[in-house]
Amino acid sequence: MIHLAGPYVLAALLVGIGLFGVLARRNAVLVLVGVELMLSGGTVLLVSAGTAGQDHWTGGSILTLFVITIAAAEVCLALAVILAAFRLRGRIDVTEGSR
Amino acid sequence: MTALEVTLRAVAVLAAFLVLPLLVGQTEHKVMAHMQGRLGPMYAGGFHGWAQLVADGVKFVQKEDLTPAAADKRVFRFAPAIALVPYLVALSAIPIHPGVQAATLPASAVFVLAIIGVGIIGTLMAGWASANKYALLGAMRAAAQLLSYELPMVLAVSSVCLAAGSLSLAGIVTQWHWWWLAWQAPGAVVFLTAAVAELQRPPFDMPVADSEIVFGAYTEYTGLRFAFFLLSEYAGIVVMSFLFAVLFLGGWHGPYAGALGWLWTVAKAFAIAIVIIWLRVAWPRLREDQLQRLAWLVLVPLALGQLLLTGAVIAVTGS
Amino acid sequence: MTAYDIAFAALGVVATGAALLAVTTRHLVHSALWLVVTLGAVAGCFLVLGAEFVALVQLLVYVGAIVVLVLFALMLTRAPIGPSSEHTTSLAHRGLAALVGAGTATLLLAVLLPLAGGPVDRREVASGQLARDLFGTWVWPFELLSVLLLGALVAAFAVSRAVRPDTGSAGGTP
Amino acid sequence: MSGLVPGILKGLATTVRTMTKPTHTAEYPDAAPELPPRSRGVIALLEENCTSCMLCARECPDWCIYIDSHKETIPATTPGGRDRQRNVLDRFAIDFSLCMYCGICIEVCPFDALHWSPQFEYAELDIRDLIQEKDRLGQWMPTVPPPVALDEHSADPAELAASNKPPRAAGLVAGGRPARVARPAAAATTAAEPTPPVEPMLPPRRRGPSAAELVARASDIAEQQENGGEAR
Repeated sequence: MIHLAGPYVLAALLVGIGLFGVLARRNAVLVLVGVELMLSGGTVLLVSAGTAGQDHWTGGSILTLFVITIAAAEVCLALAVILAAFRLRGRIDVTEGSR
Repeated sequence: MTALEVTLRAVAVLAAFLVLPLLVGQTEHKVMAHMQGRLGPMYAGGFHGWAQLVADGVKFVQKEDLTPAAADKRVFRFAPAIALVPYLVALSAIPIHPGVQAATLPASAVFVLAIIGVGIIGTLMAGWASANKYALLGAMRAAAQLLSYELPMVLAVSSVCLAAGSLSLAGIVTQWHWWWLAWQAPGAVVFLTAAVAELQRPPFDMPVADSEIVFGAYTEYTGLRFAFFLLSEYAGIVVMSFLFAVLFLGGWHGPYAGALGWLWTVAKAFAIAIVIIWLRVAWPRLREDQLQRLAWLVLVPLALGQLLLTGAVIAVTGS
Repeated sequence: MTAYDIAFAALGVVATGAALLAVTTRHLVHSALWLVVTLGAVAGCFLVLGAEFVALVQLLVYVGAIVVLVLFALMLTRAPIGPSSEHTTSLAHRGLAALVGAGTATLLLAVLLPLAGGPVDRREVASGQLARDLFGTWVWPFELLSVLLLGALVAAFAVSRAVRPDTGSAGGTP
Repeated sequence: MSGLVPGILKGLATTVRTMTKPTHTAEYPDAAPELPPRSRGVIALLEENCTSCMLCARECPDWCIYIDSHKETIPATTPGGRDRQRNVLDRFAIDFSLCMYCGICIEVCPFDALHWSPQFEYAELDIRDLIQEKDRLGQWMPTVPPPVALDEHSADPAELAASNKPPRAAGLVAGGRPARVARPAAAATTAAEPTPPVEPMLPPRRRGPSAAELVARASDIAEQQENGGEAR
């Protein structure tokens, strides 16, 4: 027996904190950290949904695996872009482009 | 599982964790010495220097615990624990006898791989927090190396898991037959290579290459913290050897397995540990680009081929 | 309150606290290290929720690979030791961001909490069941994802090669 | 790539082969090292042979030999004879913190008072203790190995050849040999004390004379020359 309020609160907080991180940071890698936090909030929600209800096709777990895979791909590509930008400009400031 | 049993199991794992690395270390002293025509330590403890590593430990405890002035002190001090603890946890999931393992997990093979992967963060923390360019270079090399070799390792393990139809190490050993030795041989080679690379031992010791970058990420460490990094290396040998014995050599299978199964597991693991030591003595260090080339152009295709072979055999035999 | 609830609450507090530190600390590398703690705690949460395999994959992929890549990138971009003020944003900027973040969290909570209801039965997700569904029902999305991953790898390789064609390394990862 | 696999197997085979062979380690403090016969360990002093001629001290490149001596008068043995003088060694010291083990002192000593000993275990905690006085230097004497055997067909050693040669001016001197008999006291002190051959560092097969014999002969020759000079 488990209460689902806990997972829901955790998911909401993680998404909120991650969003703050994305908005408040200017270092590109730290923005990525915020994105990861938001994604993990999503996965917590997926897993808890899988635990709670009628989870046909084990969707909660499998979708979480998919999200983790997508996160891996996203990080891989994003870091390649960041490193390329760093080599070109010597800075990894996300507001740089707008100036 | 009562509290007493949990405590007993924890103590047993801790004892194994403290004794087996020392045993491997002493074996390395002796085997390496004799392979080089030397005797190795002969004094500490009297008989053939059996207490050399204990004496080393006492020495390390006495040394001053230095933290560089420019270092990130908290990260610097915390890094050895991150490097050491994963191996302790991994050791607890390894079965040595039918039904004998400290922690019973359904997916222990994945668990061990996952937890070993955490250890690299300790090296990265150590290298970055030292405020030393050699340490940073060593940490970068370690990260690049460990990321590259994690893939073939996971593939090799997944091949065995596929063959056994189980993610549990105990389940894999139960399903093991002697002809797996030949069937899983490429995977075993890949696993052993990747394991040596994960341990950052010669011939894959560029992260600590003393002739290039002093001692890599551990350059600035002294005393007990340095000893922890050394202990984690030897604990790593123990864990990898046990893992190899369990995954590829059939763990407790052997004559009188019912009574002497644990002895078989330990003996096989010890033999693998000696092989790992042997490789260190026999081969020179690779270059950084050769290392990446080996991982991506040889080991990954080999591991994928092994996976294909395993799948094909299973499909044909229909098991 | 069951033991599961207590365990989840403890891990959740750790995860939330570490996440807060990850987004507020001014030490660049500390941020990534706090992310490790968060993700580890979230993996623990998955374990409590009965999704053992997902927890292990989270540990293996996220902590073992993704965060290592992030740390790697931070070190390559010369993250300094100690707090760095190079990338700090203004107080107003941060206040606004905090407002948006808090608002989103509140909104989500408002939507989700009424759905929680009473305690539910905890279901362990068996690895066998997971595998059957993954390669049965979900096989096409799975294949699509593998293509995506391959595409990301190739793209990353291309991006890192494109900047300085003369210094390409043998490995494809950045 | 073609030679790679045999190469790495060869590496493994070599190390294993080495492991099965006996080791080369010398367990020094437990087992005495087997030193070659001409090892330069420490310089031993045969005090009886020293005439305080100071040649060694003068030739020493880094001036690490200290010699003090005084003259003593030996009263005439025959009535109406002349009193004689001889040098008495008061101090003979070698400072091994300065010594560079060149062996020149041993080479130049005309009376074979200095010898190489292979002993090397005389480290001290205080550098001043490395100045070894004559009693200490004399203690090394028993550790001096007998000289190396000569080659099978080599010529006789110079000392032997000199002593076998018939005295050139036999007629002028009243008998080379008898002159020696006339001074038995001095001869006895110099030649009669044989050095005990301790720690034979060599196989027993040898053709050359022993150290004691050589020392005795050398003193004979020296005396002879001395006498001859006197006679002239």
